[in-house]
Amino acid sequence: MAQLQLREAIRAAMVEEMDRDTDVFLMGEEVAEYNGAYKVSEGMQDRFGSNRVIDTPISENGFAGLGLGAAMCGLRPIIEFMTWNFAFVAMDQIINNAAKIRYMSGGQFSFPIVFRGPNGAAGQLAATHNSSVESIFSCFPGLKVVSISNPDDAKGLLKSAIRDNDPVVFLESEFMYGMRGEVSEEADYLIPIGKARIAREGDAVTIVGHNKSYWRAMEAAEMLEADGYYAEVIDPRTIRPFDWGTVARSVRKTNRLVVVDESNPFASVSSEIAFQVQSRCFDYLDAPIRRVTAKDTPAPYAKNLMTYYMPSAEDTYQACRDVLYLD
Amino acid sequence: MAQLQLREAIRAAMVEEMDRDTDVFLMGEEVAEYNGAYKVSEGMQDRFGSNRVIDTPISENGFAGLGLGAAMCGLRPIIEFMTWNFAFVAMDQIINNAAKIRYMSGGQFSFPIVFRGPNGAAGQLAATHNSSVESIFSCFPGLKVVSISNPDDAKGLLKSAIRDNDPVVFLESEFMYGMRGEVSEEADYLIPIGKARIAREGDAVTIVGHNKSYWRAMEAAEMLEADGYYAEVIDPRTIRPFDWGTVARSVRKTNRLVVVDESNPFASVSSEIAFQVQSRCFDYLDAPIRRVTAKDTPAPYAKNLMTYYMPSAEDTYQACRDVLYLD
Amino acid sequence: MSPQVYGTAAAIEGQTNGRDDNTVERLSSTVSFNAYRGGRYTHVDLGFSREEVLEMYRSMLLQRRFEERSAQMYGKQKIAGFLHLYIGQEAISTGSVQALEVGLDTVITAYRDHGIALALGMTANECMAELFGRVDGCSQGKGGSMHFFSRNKRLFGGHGIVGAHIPLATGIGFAHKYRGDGGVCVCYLGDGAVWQGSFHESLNLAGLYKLPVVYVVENNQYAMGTSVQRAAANADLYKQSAGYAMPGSLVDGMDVFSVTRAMRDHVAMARSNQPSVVEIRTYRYRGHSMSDPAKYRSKEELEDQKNQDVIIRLKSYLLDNEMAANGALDAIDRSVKQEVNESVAFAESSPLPPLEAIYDHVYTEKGFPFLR
Amino acid sequence: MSPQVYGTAAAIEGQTNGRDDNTVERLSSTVSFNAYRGGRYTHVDLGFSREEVLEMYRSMLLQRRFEERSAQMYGKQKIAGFLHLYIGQEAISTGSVQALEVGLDTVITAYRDHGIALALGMTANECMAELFGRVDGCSQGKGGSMHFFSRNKRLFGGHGIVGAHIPLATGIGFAHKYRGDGGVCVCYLGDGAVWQGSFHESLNLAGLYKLPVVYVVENNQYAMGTSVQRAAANADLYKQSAGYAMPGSLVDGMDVFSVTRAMRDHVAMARSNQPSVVEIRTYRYRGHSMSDPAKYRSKEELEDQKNQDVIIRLKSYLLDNEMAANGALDAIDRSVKQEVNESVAFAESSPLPPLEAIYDHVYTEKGFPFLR
Ligand SMILES: Cc1ncc(C[n+]2csc(CCOP(=O)(O)OP(=O)(O)O)c2C)c(N)n1
Ligand SMILES: Cc1ncc(C[n+]2csc(CCOP(=O)(O)OP(=O)(O)O)c2C)c(N)n1
Ligand SMILES: [Mg+2]
Ligand SMILES: [Mg+2]
Repeated sequence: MAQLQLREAIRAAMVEEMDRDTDVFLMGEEVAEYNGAYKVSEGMQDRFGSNRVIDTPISENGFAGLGLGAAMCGLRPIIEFMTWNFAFVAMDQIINNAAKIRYMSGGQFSFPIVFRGPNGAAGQLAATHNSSVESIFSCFPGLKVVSISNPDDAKGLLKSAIRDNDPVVFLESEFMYGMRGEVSEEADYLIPIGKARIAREGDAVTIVGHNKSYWRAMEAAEMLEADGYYAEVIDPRTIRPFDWGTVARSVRKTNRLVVVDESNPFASVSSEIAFQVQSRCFDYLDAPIRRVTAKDTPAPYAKNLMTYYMPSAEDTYQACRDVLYLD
Repeated sequence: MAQLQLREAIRAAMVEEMDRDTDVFLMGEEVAEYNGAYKVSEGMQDRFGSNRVIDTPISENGFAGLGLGAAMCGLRPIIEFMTWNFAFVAMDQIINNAAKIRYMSGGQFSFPIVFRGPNGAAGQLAATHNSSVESIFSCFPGLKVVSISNPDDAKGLLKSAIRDNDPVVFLESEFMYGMRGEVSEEADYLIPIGKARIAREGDAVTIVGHNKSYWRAMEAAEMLEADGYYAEVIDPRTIRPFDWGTVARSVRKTNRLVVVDESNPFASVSSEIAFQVQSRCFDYLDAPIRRVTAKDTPAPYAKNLMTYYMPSAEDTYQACRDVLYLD
Repeated sequence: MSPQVYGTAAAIEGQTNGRDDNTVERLSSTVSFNAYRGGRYTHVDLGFSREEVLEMYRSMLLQRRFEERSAQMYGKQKIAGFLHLYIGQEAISTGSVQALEVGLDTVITAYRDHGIALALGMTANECMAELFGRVDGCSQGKGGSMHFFSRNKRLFGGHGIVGAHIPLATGIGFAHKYRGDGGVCVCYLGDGAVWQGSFHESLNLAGLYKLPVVYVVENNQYAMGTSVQRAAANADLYKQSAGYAMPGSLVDGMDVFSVTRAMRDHVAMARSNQPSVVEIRTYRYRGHSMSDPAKYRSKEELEDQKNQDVIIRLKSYLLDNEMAANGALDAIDRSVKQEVNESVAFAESSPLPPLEAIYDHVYTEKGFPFLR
Repeated sequence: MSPQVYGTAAAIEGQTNGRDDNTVERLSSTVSFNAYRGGRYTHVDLGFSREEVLEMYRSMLLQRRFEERSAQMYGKQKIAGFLHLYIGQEAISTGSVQALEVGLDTVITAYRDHGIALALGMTANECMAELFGRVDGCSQGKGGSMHFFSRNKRLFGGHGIVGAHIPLATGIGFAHKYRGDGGVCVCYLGDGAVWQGSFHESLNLAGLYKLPVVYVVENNQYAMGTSVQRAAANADLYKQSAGYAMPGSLVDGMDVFSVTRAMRDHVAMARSNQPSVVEIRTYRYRGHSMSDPAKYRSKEELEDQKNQDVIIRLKSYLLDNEMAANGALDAIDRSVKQEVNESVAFAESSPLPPLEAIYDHVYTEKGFPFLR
């Protein structure tokens, strides 16, 4: 095992896959000469040259589509969005082209492409720079959506995503790029897309959280443990397809569910989890499913408001106590 | 009461508001000289002149943003998307500008604008031309989302939307434009945004459906009546804000809920309804909430597949029987 | 400003010709474009044999008759959704295919795609079956009229969102260059698509990366009911090339030979990684789609244009130059009609997709756990 | 092709100057642009009094000192998020404000917005308080550095998504014209924003509808770490105007008088509903944002540019022309520094927004039923 930062784990996945397959290339704003806005691709242009690590103008719609056209020809582009906030100008390419052309062509053209970049809040950047896009993309059949919470998953899942023959939306986190963790050094370390990870076993309540929210879930679980309750924490890792089986099995055991999700609440991943779990575990639920999300507002700039905006470990802990009827 | 087609009711709302307030104008592709791709704006250029009924090039991102800039100055644009499928190229303007600038400006600039056009499936048009966008836009605080099912609502709600000082996403239906119905001729006929309509009272099961799905709900209710069960049918009319009170009251009475929603299922409006209802009516639910949606695939072209793709009255009826444990 | 900054500007401009009021200077330069007029090129100039010209004639007729028949079938509700006919524009598809290496070069277009599909050699059968939504259709009944695809002929679609396929073309060109396979991508778009941002982002990317793409604007004068003049701040669409420092040409799309010549020149540029823009002026005889009565234009305008008809024009050329007799040309028409009739029979007899096929082709992955 | 189609093209081109190989014709035309070099305009030419020039000097210094202080405060973590400094570009804000009727005309820009805000007369207090995220900030602490707004001064933001504000500008211009209020909208954008489709869609719409908008490209040579040459197929950004048949100019952004002159000309065009593009070449001394070490450029390049500094240049002008003595200029600097210091004290003492304010300003409607 190596100790890597999240950004290094992502880079390791890209480097290994580019070493392995010359069809893989990386394209995006500042990925090459600047070594990445968040230094994720540091050194990659030196290693692979500017034909395979390619800087773009600020034309997300154009280069997202360029990647898709290249993928239709069998190349395996990794398209970096500097952040996912900037993917809204490229939405049509992802939703109408990436997700649907394979279908409309009767399966003749596929899209072995990864769109990746940091998602969700990254501090006091105000409303347009703090969007969580997982529910938006997960709506659309044809896409796969992966969201990672730690370096090991980042490496194993990104390698799988690059080898996947379908378009993958890969969600990272600016806040977590510097986070260190153990990362497998197995030669071909692939974590399957679509399998959740039970991060902590417990019987009192199930907490589901992905990306940064996973850490809020873990913190809440520790707080609960101090109260004598053991929470089961599940990191879904993949949002589409979602591993309903793992969550449902857990809820059948704990009879309670709290979802932490930093998206705005309406029609978010947490909503879908609620639908699925009430449908699959109706007779097992001892309390209504609770969720802890970002506030139902745009993200503010002021420090205190931004802290208040985000789902916290404390709120998660309190939601767990609520579904345990402790107060 | 007048008998009007849905398109005529929409037109009547626009004409009345444009008569009333010269700040209101209509802009979009083919709205003026061509009289509207679906003849919604027929005659409006003749009546108001080409300064107020304005054709655009095929630049949705550009003219959506143009409308928003005009709205910041206090004009009240009605921006027509020929269909909402073409709004994905304008997504950034709606999500990052319409929904967030008021917030980021500390309330200094508002967006009294309506984006309107037909939403959802419209037959054998294949995958890119059959998107349902309600959940995508309802995610975003700052927007309001209205979806109409009949001419009277169309008129009353569109007039309210035009007078609203916040940005409204107004969802119509290509399939329903020709549908006739009674429309109030009251001088100032305004239906408040955010209030659901109980279309049919009943005690056996609650069915929620908006836009075309409302009609599937009504058909299913009739089929159920033949079995001796009375369904309560609720047309939410507004998706954001959603009238949770009306739905929750109904479910507390019927103890059962079926949602019909022609969106793809994942993280859709039906998911959010499930979350809210299990949260608000946990102790009242006698069966898991069921939903009837479009298939979890892109929309196909072939006739039989497209029929199969869409949520049907039969499936809705069957879902009701299921939650009533009849089979 | 640092002197070197102005240095750059001056160097690019070439000249600074005086001031207009003692203080403001004028920077002037000459921009030029190629023009390929109609009636300038003979088949001999282009190196076509008599047989090749007859083959082009047959191809144009096939496109025409196929669509006339499709329109009938639409009337009989055998075909649904949108049906956009290419009738009047056949010289573009037919002429440009003469410039391509079919099987190597790639083609992508918008929803008005039947003409180019047939010109590339896709069969009337697979095309008609697609319109009928049957399993033997070129997209297995999943795409319909707007979404013809052929991996074989390297037709990358048939696309319904105006402008959305232009970045794809840019990426297909990127792949040709990345792989060094020597191919080029030809991207057709309508005059209406020029005003989508995607076109401009693509031109810049292609110009910057020197991609082998020819962007062909099929200017049929209208985007639905909106004439070019009512949509464009600058109605000379080929001039967009200048903003991206790439070659641009204006071509008479009513003469298949002019189209051939222009496309050969531009495909050659693309083969040496010089992207370019070609505006081909043409005309569609039918409405935008089946539901459009086309009231936005006068009868006279339409009749004028029909007098220029690309097929009649080639027919006259063949007759005038004694390359074929009337009888032989009629025989071609009969054979084409038969081919089209057979395609209708083929489509009728091809099965509808089974219902479970709704889940096919969403993902390459087998057994994807769809929500059901 | 029908003769009238070519007729149009020829008429627009003006001339057809021969063929290049007997068959292909060349369509040529001359395009020209205005150039506003530095060092060409005196304050007398522009009709400025000594006091007015001193006021411009003061404004530029205020912008400079405000941002130097902001950078310090960022280091002390009093300010968070992104902080993009305008240092080096102050001649653009200051010169263009001379061309505007503040209060009538409207201004919109990207996230590098402190300079224009102060130049428009927004107070250092409200600006610093916004950076601190306090209720007395110009956006009540909701927007931060990238999102300065002032209804009063008609600053329509401060926008963080590259290119996204350009369509808004187009609509603000539309509103000026619709209302006939005689105002014009000035839209600033970076060289990097030129390659967003939104810019091109906007230029076409503005050209088509003849809107009173001036699109000002602040070309500071880099978009983050990407130089214009590495982003542009055609690095002469002002030439984009030609594609939309509108006037375009190139301006020396290191001379506040050149900027003034150019902007007066272009604002005048806009007042008669002629939109246009102005490229102003400038330079930012600092990194893109606080976290950028700016390794993509050489020390020499930066030093070269600093030698052109807009403030030093105006200072020399004032001294050389004996319009002010050193002492008087120093006094201005002291007064500006004091103003900035006071703004920091003001910001420190302004309260944080109360938590419930998170729900304010989402909707105009009171009592919107948020999900909680
Ligand atoms: C983004 C988008 N906006 C609007 C439409 C609706 N639409 C379909 S075709 C068309 C006109 C396109 O005209 P043009 O590009 O000239 O092509 P032509 O139909 O003349 O071949 C429009 C507006 C669409 N399909 N996509
Ligand atoms: C759509 C979008 N893509 C990417 C970014 C990230 N980003 C912020 S500023 C910037 C560079 C912009 O450069 P330029 O337009 O030249 O303005 P300057 O910073 O030089 O003032 C980039 C890429 C963004 N904010 N929005
Ligand atoms: Mg056209
Ligand atoms: Mg720049």
